[in-house]
Amino acid sequence: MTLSREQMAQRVARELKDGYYVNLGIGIPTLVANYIPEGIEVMFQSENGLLGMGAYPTEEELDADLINAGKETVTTIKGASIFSSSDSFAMIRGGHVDFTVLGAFEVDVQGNIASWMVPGKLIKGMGGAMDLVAAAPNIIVIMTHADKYGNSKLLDHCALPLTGAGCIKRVLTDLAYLEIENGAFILKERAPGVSVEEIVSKTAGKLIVPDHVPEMTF
Amino acid sequence: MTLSREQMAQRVARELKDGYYVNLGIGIPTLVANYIPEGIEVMFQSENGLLGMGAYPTEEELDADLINAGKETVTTIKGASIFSSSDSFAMIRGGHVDFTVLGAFEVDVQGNIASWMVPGKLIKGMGGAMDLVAAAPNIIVIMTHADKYGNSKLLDHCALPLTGAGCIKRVLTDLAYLEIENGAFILKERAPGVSVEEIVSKTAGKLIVPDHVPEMTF
Amino acid sequence: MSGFDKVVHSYDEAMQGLTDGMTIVAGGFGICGIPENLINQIKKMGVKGLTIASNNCGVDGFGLGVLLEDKQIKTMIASYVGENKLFEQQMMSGELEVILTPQGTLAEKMRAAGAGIPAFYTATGYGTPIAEGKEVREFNGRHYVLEEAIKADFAIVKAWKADRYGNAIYRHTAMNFNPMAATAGKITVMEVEEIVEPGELDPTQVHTPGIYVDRLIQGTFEKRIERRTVRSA
Amino acid sequence: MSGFDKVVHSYDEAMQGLTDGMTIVAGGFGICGIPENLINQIKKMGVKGLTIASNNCGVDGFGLGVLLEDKQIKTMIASYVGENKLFEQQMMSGELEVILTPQGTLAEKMRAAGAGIPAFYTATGYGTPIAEGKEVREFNGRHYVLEEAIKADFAIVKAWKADRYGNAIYRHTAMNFNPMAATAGKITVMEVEEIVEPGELDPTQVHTPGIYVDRLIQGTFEKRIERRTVRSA
Repeated sequence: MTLSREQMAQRVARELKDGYYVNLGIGIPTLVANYIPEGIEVMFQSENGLLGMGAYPTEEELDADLINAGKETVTTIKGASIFSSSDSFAMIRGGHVDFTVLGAFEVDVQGNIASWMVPGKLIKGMGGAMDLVAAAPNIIVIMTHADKYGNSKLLDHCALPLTGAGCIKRVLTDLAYLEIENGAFILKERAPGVSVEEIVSKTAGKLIVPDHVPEMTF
Repeated sequence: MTLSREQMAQRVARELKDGYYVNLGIGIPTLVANYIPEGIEVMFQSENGLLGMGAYPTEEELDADLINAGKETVTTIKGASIFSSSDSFAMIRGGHVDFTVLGAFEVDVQGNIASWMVPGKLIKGMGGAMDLVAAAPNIIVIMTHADKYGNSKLLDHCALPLTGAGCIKRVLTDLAYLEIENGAFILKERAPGVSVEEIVSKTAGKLIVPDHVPEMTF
Repeated sequence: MSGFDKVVHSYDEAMQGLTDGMTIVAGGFGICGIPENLINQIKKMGVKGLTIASNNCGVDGFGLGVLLEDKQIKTMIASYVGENKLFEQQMMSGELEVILTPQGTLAEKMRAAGAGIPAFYTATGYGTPIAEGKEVREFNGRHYVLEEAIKADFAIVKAWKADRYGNAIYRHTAMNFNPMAATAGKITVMEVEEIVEPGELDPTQVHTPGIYVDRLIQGTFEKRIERRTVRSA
Repeated sequence: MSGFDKVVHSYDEAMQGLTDGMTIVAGGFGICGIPENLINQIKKMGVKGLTIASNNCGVDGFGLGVLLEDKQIKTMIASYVGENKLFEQQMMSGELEVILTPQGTLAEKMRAAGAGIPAFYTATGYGTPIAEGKEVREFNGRHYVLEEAIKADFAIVKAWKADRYGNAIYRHTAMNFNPMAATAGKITVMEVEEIVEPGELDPTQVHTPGIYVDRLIQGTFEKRIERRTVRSA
């Protein structure tokens, strides 16, 4: 069984550690906030200038002046801080955010990531993604292993224009959790019921399969 | 009669305009604050991070946490703002301060200024002077025209290591007010009772003397 | 102090001097903390051929989006522009030039302009189309791209409260790009919800010192919400 | 939240891990807003061969000046160092290396380190001894010098109040270099006059977000005044 969006979020959340400052991209990454393991606490950074992002507001709390990077209305937790965009990206660019979760179109064995531009299609912009991938010491990419035609998104060389070069070390797909090392994907875990063969067949980039590949449990 | 320190401050103060943000260096420049012409108001910037510096405190107001760039205890005026050193020098370096008054050892016809270092003597440092001269669109240097041995400090080429290159356009000495233009000092005004001949004899750098050189009045 | 009183009393006065072909930096993220009324004034003035640097370009019919209606924008410098049909049309047809710029780089380019820093190095964009034609240099074994400051003829910003001298504070995340934009204009125009007397704001709590503000106007704001997300109480 | 509680309970703990030969950035201007007790702890530890970046080096017997007594400083990066006899002696004798750096450049080098900017251009110092050996480049007809960031093993800073998460505010001009220094250390140690609970500080009024602070300690401060200037009431 491929992982559901929720399971992907849940699996990534297991990488969180107590005291992590975390930036979650839009889409599945946002769901990670719902699966913070018991006994640890993390603080969310939103690149529009907020550290300590809270839950969505109630109708009473709703405030047009308090939004996240996805332009959604949010709240702040106790101990939050708010700052300008240049201070926010100083924080990001300076490597102070511990953990970043982002989506992508493609990743490759060099740790390159393509996530913002498909030639010929309407280009909406990279937002803060290029800053985030160039800066975070610790990034996990969440993506489907292959596109809807079955073409692998884990490549030897990204075909699409890059968002960042040599910056990705960890990838979670709907089929597997992989790490990137010395020019190859290392298969670390597989989704429940997904065979190593299926993962091999859907991974275009160089893949190293250890003797034992544990199955994820949920 | 050469100008007194007070007269020099008074003469420079006449260059102030209503609404000017002003940075005054240590020494005679500080005295300029005492001679703000009637009907105009200026705001003082202190490069340690204060815009809207007020008078010295009373004994009751004295606060070790509120000082100026000369490390003297000060107060703030209503409408002051306080910020970090990087924000302060962003303000200075970005050309937002309208008017700066500084002392110097030497200036030359290229607008170079030497004010921080005498080889062989103890060097205490440039503090914020290099930032100020490189940034301010509008600087007046206050200095004595010659040293105690009678050697001119207004030169064709500064002999001492520079504080800034090509940044000075106006100089007030104890003898004269001069502007620097096209590689020469232009004698604009002379101190009361000081002859053009004396100024010429004490100016080593190329000097242009207009037909009429008005005498300053106090 | 008359010389420091930045208050103007009409939007005509606020944007006086803006002419065809000028460059404008604007505060705001999405449509949060945008200078709504200053943008509407630019629409009213009908100036054309503008270059605008702002993280986004508003939405259809609100924010900078309204300047597309009469094709007033020639070049848009932004990090994300996806919320706007008119924008897409004009970009596709080539009427509108778009210079996509990473969000952090855009913020830093505005800060740099105000801070007298003509250029800086950043790892952002190395190895991507953004770095094409730009100098790349290695420091301590990493590659960095040289990015230049964005200086503008006008800066338009929105703050919460300001005193008459232009000392301003922002509300919540409506701060975003406004503090940097405020420093990057030859003429900086700020609109606020409330003007207070000098001395009412704590000096250490001022976000934008008045030295950056040339004209200050009090306005009323719609504050439209782009993505209204709520939870039950 | 345990993971975000930065409070430590002894100065030994606060400076743990500082060893010979490390680089330290320190907040403070003159002896205003200096981390007095952290400096005294460094003296007590007796570590040697330190490189310290700070606008000044204290005075005889107070502030960073105390680290000269046992010759703990190998290299001093500062803009002005004139208030200190021991400093003069050690500089003259060559025991102490001094890298004089313009004040604004020093502040920006610290900010750059924290902001992931390895280098930036500034007009400051062009044509002076400071520019020797550095790249000079022209932008829009002016000359600028390339200056690199100063990253440190430890940052020591002094704030007024902070909550347990390290969100801090500074008092009056005791802010000075502290906010940038706080961002530039691999380990940032902050001492404050008062520790408050999270939620007590207004988020938009925090000067240094807690993300920059690794260890936080409450201390008592002498706050010596360097130039006591008063007027009669």
